[in-house]
Amino acid sequence: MNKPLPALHIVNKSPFAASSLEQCLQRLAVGDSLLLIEDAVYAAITEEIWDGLRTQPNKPARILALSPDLCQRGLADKSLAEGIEQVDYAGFVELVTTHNPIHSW
Amino acid sequence: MNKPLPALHIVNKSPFAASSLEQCLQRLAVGDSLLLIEDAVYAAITEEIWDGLRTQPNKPARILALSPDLCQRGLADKSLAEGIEQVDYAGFVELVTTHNPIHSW
Amino acid sequence: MSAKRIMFVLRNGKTAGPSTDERIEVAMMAQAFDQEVHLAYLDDGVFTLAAGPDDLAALLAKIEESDISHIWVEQQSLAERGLADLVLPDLFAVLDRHQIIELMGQMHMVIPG
Amino acid sequence: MSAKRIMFVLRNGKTAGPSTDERIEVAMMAQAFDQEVHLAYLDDGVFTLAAGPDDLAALLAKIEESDISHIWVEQQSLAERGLADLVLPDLFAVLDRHQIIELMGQMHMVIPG
Amino acid sequence: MHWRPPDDRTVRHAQYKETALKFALLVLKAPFQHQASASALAFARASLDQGHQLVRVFFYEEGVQNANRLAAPSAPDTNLVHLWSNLASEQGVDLVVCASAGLRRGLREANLAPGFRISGLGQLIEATIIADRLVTFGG
Amino acid sequence: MHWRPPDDRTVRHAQYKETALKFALLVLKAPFQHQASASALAFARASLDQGHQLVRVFFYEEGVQNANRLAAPSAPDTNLVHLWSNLASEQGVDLVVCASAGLRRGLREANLAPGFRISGLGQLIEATIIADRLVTFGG
Repeated sequence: MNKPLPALHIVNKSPFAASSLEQCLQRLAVGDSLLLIEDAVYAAITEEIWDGLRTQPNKPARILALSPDLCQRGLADKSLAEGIEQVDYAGFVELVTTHNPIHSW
Repeated sequence: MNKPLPALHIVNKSPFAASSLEQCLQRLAVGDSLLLIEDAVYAAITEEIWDGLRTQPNKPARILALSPDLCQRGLADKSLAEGIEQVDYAGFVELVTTHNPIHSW
Repeated sequence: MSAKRIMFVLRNGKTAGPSTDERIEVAMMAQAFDQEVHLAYLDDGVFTLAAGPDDLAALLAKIEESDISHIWVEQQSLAERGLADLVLPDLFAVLDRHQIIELMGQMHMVIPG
Repeated sequence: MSAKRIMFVLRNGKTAGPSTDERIEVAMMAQAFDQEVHLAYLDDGVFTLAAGPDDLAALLAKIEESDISHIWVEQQSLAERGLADLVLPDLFAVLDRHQIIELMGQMHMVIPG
Repeated sequence: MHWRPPDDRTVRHAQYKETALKFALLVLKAPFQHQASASALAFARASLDQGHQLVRVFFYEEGVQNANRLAAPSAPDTNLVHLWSNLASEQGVDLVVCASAGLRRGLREANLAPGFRISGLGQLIEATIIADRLVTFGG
Repeated sequence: MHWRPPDDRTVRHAQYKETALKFALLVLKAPFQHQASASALAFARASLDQGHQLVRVFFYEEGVQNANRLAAPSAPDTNLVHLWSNLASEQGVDLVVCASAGLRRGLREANLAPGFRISGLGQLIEATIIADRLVTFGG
């Protein structure tokens, strides 16, 4: 437990309406993960959003989208952008236990 | 008075945080004007924000920034991007009388 | 007094939640006052039309009940969000951006959403 | 129990208004509880540091009164907003983005602003 | 489909100048949440100063919090609830809070600040019909 | 300057499993304004379901509106004020509303929903000190 845990970054705003996803991606450390909730799940179904990721210094170790929020938006059947996993609230809690700090953007 | 008036578009969000300025600029009709208030005045002091304007189909007839909001943000002495005028609340009211509809983004 | 043309511009996703209902309530009320009501779905507003058949049916029922008949969806907003192939009820007309701009210029009032 | 390192990340402009004060109040309270408090000004948060000498003096007085001593301002955020030449009190250290990232990774808690 | 002024524009109250217009304002954000409430108030004062008529200020969505009598910020001169009440008492401006939006957020007659009244959404539409311009703050 | 667990992590309440952590939640948005309140509630329930300990849910800024007893949405099953109260009565979760943020927004003891209590900002810091994780909703 002396090794620091990676951070979990939580984004909740649509990438089409707000800059917070982009601004979050610019501040990732190696090994950090990214969780998309609420309107940020719109990013999960949009491949082009992630094109810019190649120019970021650090890629997230994992990118996850909260499945109940995808579902609520009628996006449950949509294919997610490459490499993005779905996670439910139990998985969200699990992510919080394995990361620290939890950084909401 | 049978001639329709041009619209006044009001943007109140920072161009660094939100997409509303960009989305507004994509929906201007010929002769429409743009008023920047609250955090949108940050756009008025940033020349680069307006570079993209050349690619938009229609440029605003006038671009104005609300001076009390510039002032409140310590930006009163900053030089504004080319072609942007300052206007106070009296001028804001005047703009509303000479435009319609008034479209808040 | 003749009816006014009032456009409700719906540009937000779902996080704002119940507010979406509040915007539709205003539009329904305007229609009840015999105004010429237009709904325009732009930007993230088009995502709310993709929120599953049940949600869309509920929205459609409200709209039909209130006799709102001018409902516009911007094609470019759909395309940018990967929703170009979204199947919408007949009442929803997909318009090009320049058509939306033209319509907006003909309104007496525009109310943001 | 040893002190926690808590970073308050201030990323918003002024429209949110009094909320800016509410975020600083939390930081001051954390310092009063003898935690290791860090303030990080990123993104539009740096605009609040440009809000004139009076506002900055008032902020500085609060910070000094509360003994908060770790105050970081991201250089890239300043530069992107044309504020690279902003003169800041000595208490404010301008850091490169990679230094900010490194610091964030050392926190126990991060509270957004 | 060209823009036409509403038919009643020729009928004007004596106190307003010849070129005066009728404005309606819509406020959608809470006073502590956002600058929108302060912007709307400054616009309201400036429009009256120029001799325009303020038909109504309608508070909807989070904007209903502007009418909360119990709100007590530390600095009274920035208390927007008081400042709106003052506008109503000094200038007779009609400040209307949406009943259903208020009910959802706990705004009742019991905690309504002076100068505000609670009424239906129809009051917004009515103001929109009467007014020459509608300006929305906090959209 | 490496991350260390707080010293009290080895002391745990008997009802929690061995790997259980202590969570503190911070809610910053009003229930009608934003999904943040619903997200926080779902996270709170899921964390308890997994045997973690919820030290405290702290309501700050616009989040204080979650404790407004007078809020009455049309659909009761989406009434987040009730749903938070239920969480407190069923699971004994400590729901604390910031006194000063509440005062600014008109939230008083008189209109406080069951299961919430009003206290100082120190309660957030205390929770932060005790907890292994702080998760913020509506930032």
